[in-house]
Amino acid sequence: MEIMAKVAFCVYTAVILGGSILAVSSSSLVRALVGLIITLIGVAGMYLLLASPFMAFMQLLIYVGAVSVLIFFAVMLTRAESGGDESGRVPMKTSVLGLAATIAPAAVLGWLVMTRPVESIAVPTEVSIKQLGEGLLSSYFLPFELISVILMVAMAGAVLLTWEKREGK
Amino acid sequence: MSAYQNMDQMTGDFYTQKFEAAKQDGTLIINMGPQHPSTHGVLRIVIEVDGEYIVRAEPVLGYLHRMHEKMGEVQTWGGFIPNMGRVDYGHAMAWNWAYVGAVEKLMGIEVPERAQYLRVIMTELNRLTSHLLWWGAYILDLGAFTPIMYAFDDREMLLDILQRPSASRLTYSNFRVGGVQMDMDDKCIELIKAFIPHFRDRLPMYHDLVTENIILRRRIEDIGIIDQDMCRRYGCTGPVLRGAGVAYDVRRSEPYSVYDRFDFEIPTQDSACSAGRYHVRIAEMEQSLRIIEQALEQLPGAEGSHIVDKAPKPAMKPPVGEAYFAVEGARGKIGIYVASDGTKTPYRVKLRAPGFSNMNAFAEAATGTILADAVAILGSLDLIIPELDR
Amino acid sequence: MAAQDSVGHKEFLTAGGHHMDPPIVNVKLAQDILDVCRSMSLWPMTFGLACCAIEMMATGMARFDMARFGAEVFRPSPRQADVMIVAGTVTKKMAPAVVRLYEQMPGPKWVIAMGNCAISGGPFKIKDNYNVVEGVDTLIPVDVYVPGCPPRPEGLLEGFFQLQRQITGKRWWPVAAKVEG
Amino acid sequence: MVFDWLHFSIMLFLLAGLLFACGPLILAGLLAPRAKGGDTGMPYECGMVPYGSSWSRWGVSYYVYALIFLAFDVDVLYLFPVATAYADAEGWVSFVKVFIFLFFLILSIVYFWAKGVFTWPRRIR
Amino acid sequence: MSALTLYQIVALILLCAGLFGLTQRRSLVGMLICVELMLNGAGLSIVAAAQLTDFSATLGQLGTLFVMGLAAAEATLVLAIVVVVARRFGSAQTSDITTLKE
Amino acid sequence: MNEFIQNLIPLVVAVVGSMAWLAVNALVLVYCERKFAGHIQRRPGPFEVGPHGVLQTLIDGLKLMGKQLLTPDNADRFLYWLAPILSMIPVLLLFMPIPYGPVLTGMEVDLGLLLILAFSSFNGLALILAGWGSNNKWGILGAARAVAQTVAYEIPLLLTVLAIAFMTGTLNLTEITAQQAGHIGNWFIWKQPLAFIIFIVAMFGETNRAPFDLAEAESELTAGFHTEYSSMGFGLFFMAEYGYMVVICSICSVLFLGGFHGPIPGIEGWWWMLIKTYALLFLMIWARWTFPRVRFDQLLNINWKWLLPLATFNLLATALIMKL
Amino acid sequence: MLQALAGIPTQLVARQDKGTTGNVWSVFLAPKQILKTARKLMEAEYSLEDILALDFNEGFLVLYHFNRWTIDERVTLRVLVSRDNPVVPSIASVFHGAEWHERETRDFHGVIFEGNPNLVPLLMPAEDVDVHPLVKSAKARLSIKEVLSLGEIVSSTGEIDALFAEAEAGEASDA
Amino acid sequence: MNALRKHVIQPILDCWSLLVGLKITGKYFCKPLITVHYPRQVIDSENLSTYGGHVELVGMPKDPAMPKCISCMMCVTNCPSNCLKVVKSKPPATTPEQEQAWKEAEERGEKVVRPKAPKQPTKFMYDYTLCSLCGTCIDNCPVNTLRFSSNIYWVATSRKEMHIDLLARLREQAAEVSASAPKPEARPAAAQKEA
Ligand code: SF4
Ligand code: SF4
Ligand code: SF4
Repeated sequence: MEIMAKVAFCVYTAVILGGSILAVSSSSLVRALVGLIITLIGVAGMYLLLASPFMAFMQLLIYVGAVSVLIFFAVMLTRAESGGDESGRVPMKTSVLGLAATIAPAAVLGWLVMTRPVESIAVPTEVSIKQLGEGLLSSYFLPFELISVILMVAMAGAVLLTWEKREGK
Repeated sequence: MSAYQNMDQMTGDFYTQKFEAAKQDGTLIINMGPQHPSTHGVLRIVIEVDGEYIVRAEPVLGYLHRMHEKMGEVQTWGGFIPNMGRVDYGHAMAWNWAYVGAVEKLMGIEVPERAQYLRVIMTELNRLTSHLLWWGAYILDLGAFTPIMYAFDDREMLLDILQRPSASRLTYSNFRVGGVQMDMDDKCIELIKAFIPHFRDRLPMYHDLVTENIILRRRIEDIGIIDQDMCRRYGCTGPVLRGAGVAYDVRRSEPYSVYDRFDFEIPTQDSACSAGRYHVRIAEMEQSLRIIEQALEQLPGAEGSHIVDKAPKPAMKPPVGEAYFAVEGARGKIGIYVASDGTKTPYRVKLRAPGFSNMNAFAEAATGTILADAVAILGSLDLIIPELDR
Repeated sequence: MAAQDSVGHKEFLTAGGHHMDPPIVNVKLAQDILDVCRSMSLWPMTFGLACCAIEMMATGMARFDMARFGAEVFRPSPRQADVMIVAGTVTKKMAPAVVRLYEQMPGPKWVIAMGNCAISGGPFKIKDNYNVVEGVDTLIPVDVYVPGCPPRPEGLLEGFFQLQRQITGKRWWPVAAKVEG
Repeated sequence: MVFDWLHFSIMLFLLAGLLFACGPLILAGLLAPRAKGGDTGMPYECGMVPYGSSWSRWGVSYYVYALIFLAFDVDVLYLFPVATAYADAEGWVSFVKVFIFLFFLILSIVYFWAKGVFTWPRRIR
Repeated sequence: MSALTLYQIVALILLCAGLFGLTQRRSLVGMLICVELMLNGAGLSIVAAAQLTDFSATLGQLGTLFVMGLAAAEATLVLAIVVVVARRFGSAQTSDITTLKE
Repeated sequence: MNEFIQNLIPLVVAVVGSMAWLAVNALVLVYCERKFAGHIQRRPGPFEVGPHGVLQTLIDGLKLMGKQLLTPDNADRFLYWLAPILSMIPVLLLFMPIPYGPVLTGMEVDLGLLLILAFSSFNGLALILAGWGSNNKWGILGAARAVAQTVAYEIPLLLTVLAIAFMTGTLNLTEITAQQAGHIGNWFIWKQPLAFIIFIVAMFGETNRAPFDLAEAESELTAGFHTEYSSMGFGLFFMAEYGYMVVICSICSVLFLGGFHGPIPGIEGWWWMLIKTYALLFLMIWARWTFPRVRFDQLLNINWKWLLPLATFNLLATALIMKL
Repeated sequence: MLQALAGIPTQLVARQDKGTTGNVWSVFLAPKQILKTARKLMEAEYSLEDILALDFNEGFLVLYHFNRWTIDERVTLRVLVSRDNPVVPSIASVFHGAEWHERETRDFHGVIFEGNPNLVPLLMPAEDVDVHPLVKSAKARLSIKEVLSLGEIVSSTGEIDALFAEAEAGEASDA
Repeated sequence: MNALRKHVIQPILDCWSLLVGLKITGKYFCKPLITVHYPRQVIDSENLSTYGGHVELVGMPKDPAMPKCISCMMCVTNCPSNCLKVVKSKPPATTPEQEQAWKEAEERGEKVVRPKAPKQPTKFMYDYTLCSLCGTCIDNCPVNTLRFSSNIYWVATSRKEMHIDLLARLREQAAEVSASAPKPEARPAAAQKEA
């Protein structure tokens, strides 16, 4: 039984790895987006492994159902002639610099993670959706309202930015 | 592998290139047609869309150009009649009539009374089939699948009737210079008499099912304004013009044959939109029924001849001269100009197709509208492509 | 008798060399079964050219109802169609599009030439013909010809039966009674 | 890393779905004759040669107003946990909380309505 | 190595991938994709930490939920910005925008 | 391990059952639709292939399998083929939490509703990938429409589902059904009539069915997002569409019509479920063959000016009434 | 009708027998005048029925049929252009519908309409810019007087009459 | 208030029309079908007989295998599509002696009756693929020996099949009629081809 979970973990890791590589390296933005989606699905699987199916479903609903669709439209809007590509290769210097900029924090964080293991439990805590709801209605109600405000503001801001009155008749 | 591996090599054809030259940023150029469900044949419209909005539209004609005018100069005078059944397969009889009318004018032939009435009856019945075909196809364009079936039910009955005096179901070419090819038998007249009440019963159903339908109304009202000014500039006639509020009907304003003996109305609508044209056609069906009823009443008995004595042979030689004859087709004013040099073949035949002028107004009416509206406008013009392309 | 040999040896298609490869798994039994299925579910392309197209529509309507034989699914896109009914006059301007649409159909595919125009140019085959293609079989391979101007809807149905017969080698339906008169 | 039946069955169903989707595709690939060459692979555009790729920038902004509402969509999702707890929550406080949340939603609808985002002109230009 | 560490490593991978991508991508949308990757890493890390320690799991999940909400809000805004940029400049390559500003 | 096997067996049965259910549904539903359409139009519909044409859809399916899978030259091959698979994969899973009968439940999931909503969101993505991947102008227009439409109609759908969730306090479909046990008066359609109507309309919008079938509007976009798909590629979209239809109608009957609880006792529960689901499906079919298609801006306006305010109002009212 | 045309130098105005020709007025014009005439007719609420060309030995005779919605009074404008340089000003700027008719006439006869916004093949394939199927062969071509007759001349400058002169003399009466 | 009625109440009332539409289609759902199941049934023959199939010859009342045609060529010259081809019979071959005899007789001023060619054509070919079924030939035949046939369910697999010899067809028809007077089943379109 455990072994199955382990296998699943490995599979998800592979999925995440593959997805993120696709997302980062693909020259076509749509493929990069697909890479992102694959990664998202992998992360959703991880959530399932962590015994929080609610998070997994939310991940799918919000990211796959909403965010990626938005990004897709953004891709459609920005494409230059080259069919959604980021034309041309990135100069070597940028790559090297980027790599350096990535490795530095990665090394620090990795070192922290490896050397300072936190006290952890083997079996993930299960939280029912009801508990979450109670949390939202009681102690965490402020963020709950806040997210509503934030999303409203985001929407309003987006509309404000994009709104052009089409000259109608 | 194909030669079109690379999209950049795809440069469309002459017309799209012409379009592309003036393309705005952020638009797509699409060929709607020649094979497209809502162009009813092989009309092609090059459109430039900005999302759902049509920025520009240009119809490209000629995919069904069947050289009718050339054939007019090659065929004999009588041999050109079959072509008339094919110019506009929707309302073939009116074209037949326009042509034989022009030749009769040229030759000064007086058509027997009975033949006149037979022509009226058949032409009006044919107008019904044409309107029914349009109605079904239009609703189909707007996305409802069933009404066309009902329309064809009735249309089949009409075809059964029309098949009797013409032996054909669609491409009638049974008018002859001086009359009609075959007389109508009593059975046929009985069938017509039975059909009229039947169809009167069906019309309310059409009305409830489609005309009243809120979705349809919202789809066609205030869409595709073609007003009087546009009609004049483009030369639109028929239901398009009447939908713009002008009671112009060749049957009234230039009465030919026996049309001045009938009491019928010319339905008009002031809205000038697709819905206006729609309602005009629906009302016209009722008027056609009225004309048929009256014509049946007044129809001279069988002793009257259906064709003049000594009807001219197909290889007739009309006197030198020119003639223009206009009739009211289902789509508008059909005008035929013939010029004779006194030989067996016409010197020039020119077909004035109503759809040609009506379609001309499409680009202006559709520019700036939504793609779905363009379909609604296109359908409301009632196009028959061979008539456009001739 | 399957479709794959209906194309391939004619050179009038576009210069790109249109041809049909046989299936990877070309087992006779499987293909025979599929052929029966194909013949019973011939989806035509919505492709009306001229007058004959109206009779094609009439064939789909309640009186004749071609849906009875599984042919009701008129597909607007050639990608999903099995049979192209060339119903009407093919003009020189239209010819490239006809060929292209034919080529865009995935295999197996068939063509029915409906009406005299599609068969030979029909009434438009005149001396000084400058725009009408004299027979669509000069452009694409035609399997069944349905003569008439226009043919009756029953004629088109017969065309379908004939096509089914060509695909499966058998006529599936009884023969209609003769018309007196 | 623990075994979970829900997780397991989801995976099982998805795998079955994959089978269900790929099986016919593979069969079709094997069993069908393949037309090749000519314009077979050309994008279909009503029988004409298209001009250029469809992967060009075009007026998606028309659809964007529909998409902005994804934020709305996401917003509503937060109500799901609340919904399960709502029935058991005592007193009016919970209603007020939900009301405030929904109030912002309504506010945005009203704002967009007033701004005319929901109204499309019949024609442009 | 405890399970938590493994999850953290995965999260770290995501973070790094996002970070690296961010430096490489030159279009707004590409950058957005990378940011989403990083946010995902963060979310995973938080949930894993909350689930596998004695820390309040509810808080962890809710926190991630908010991160997701923020991601959606951010994506909405980015879409809007992209629309504006595309309308203004005809493309959304960052380089183009910088050049056009001058 | 033994326990594992014991648990596994019903699961496998459920998987196989769902597969069969999906396949049978697709066949039967398409057949019914064609017959129904035929009879509305006073013609028999499929008739000759098999007695009364019962084999017609099967034969059509087989034929699609014998048809060439064609990839356009300029398509993005990967995305092009990913799309139909992506749209098909989750369909089976969606059947899992739906209780078709007291025992006929794939698996009882506490978050059943959320699971269905989560995995059905793949469909929108699949459509857009299909449109994009095939590099066809009609396709991409259709895809943009499809996504804008599904996104828009998802909101009222969520809001009505939420109203039910507020009432029942659970997202478990089995439990929701259980709360409607007893007599017909317990069905939520009586408590949430507005939600029911909104759900029905949103259902049409979500599944891209006429009169809201704008994504594949034949007369406008030829075949919309699946213009370039031949053979099984098209078949998968088709099947997925019917799968989603069945799912959403099942959910509707669970949420509003008492699920497998029937008004008359003595009949097996799953019969009721079947009858209700198919009644809703027939409603969809009936509407499709009767109404013209709405226009795109009308479609969104119906959503935003009617459904959305009404659904929000409904939710608020529900919350309020519960506290009264 | 004659008031509508007041102030336009016509070459010949004739009244025709409606019973046999369906026409009421026949007006010959120089190509230069056509645009101005079209404007006048537009003001007088005429609408364009169609445009066609006839191929004669003397050149192409371009015919414009106009009619009114209220009164049935068909007017035919006739413009004779030479075969070598068949150029006529376009009236598409006045009657927008003329654009297609003119393009069609260009397709069939090769008459060039100067000022037409879009003078590309309409009915013929785009490649066939130089194919004009309705141009008659030299053998079949006749001269204008062998086909047309003038009708009852109202006013004339003489140049058109000259073309018909022989015919008039030959067949003492026409129509 | 007015705005409320226009924008809120009226649309809701208008939705009634949707139910009306459903009612109508529902009503038709229950009505009997009108389809003619074609290969099993045909539309009543009275109806079909008024439809014109391709052109065919009519036999003489006495000799149904012989057309009344007098090879006058009216149909050929008047056919707009040139689909008919009629070959006149040649006069019977004459021996030189006969010629001689006639010549002499003529010289003598006698009235000579040379054997005329039979009026019937030797060949009557018809290309159905060109015909527009206009009926001009039928109108113009002085002896009414042409008519539209009732062979209307016809398909072919090659163009040549539609190039028919009307004389042969007439003979066949005559033979058929005489052989089995009332034969209920038509020779099917397909079977005919097979033969
Ligand atoms: S065969 Fe006859 S009916 Fe058919 S398209 Fe040609 S002319 Fe029209
Ligand atoms: S029907 Fe017309 S086309 Fe046919 S053979 Fe007779 S005259 Fe010729
Ligand atoms: S017109 Fe009649 S008689 Fe003359 S050749 Fe033709 S068929 Fe024979």
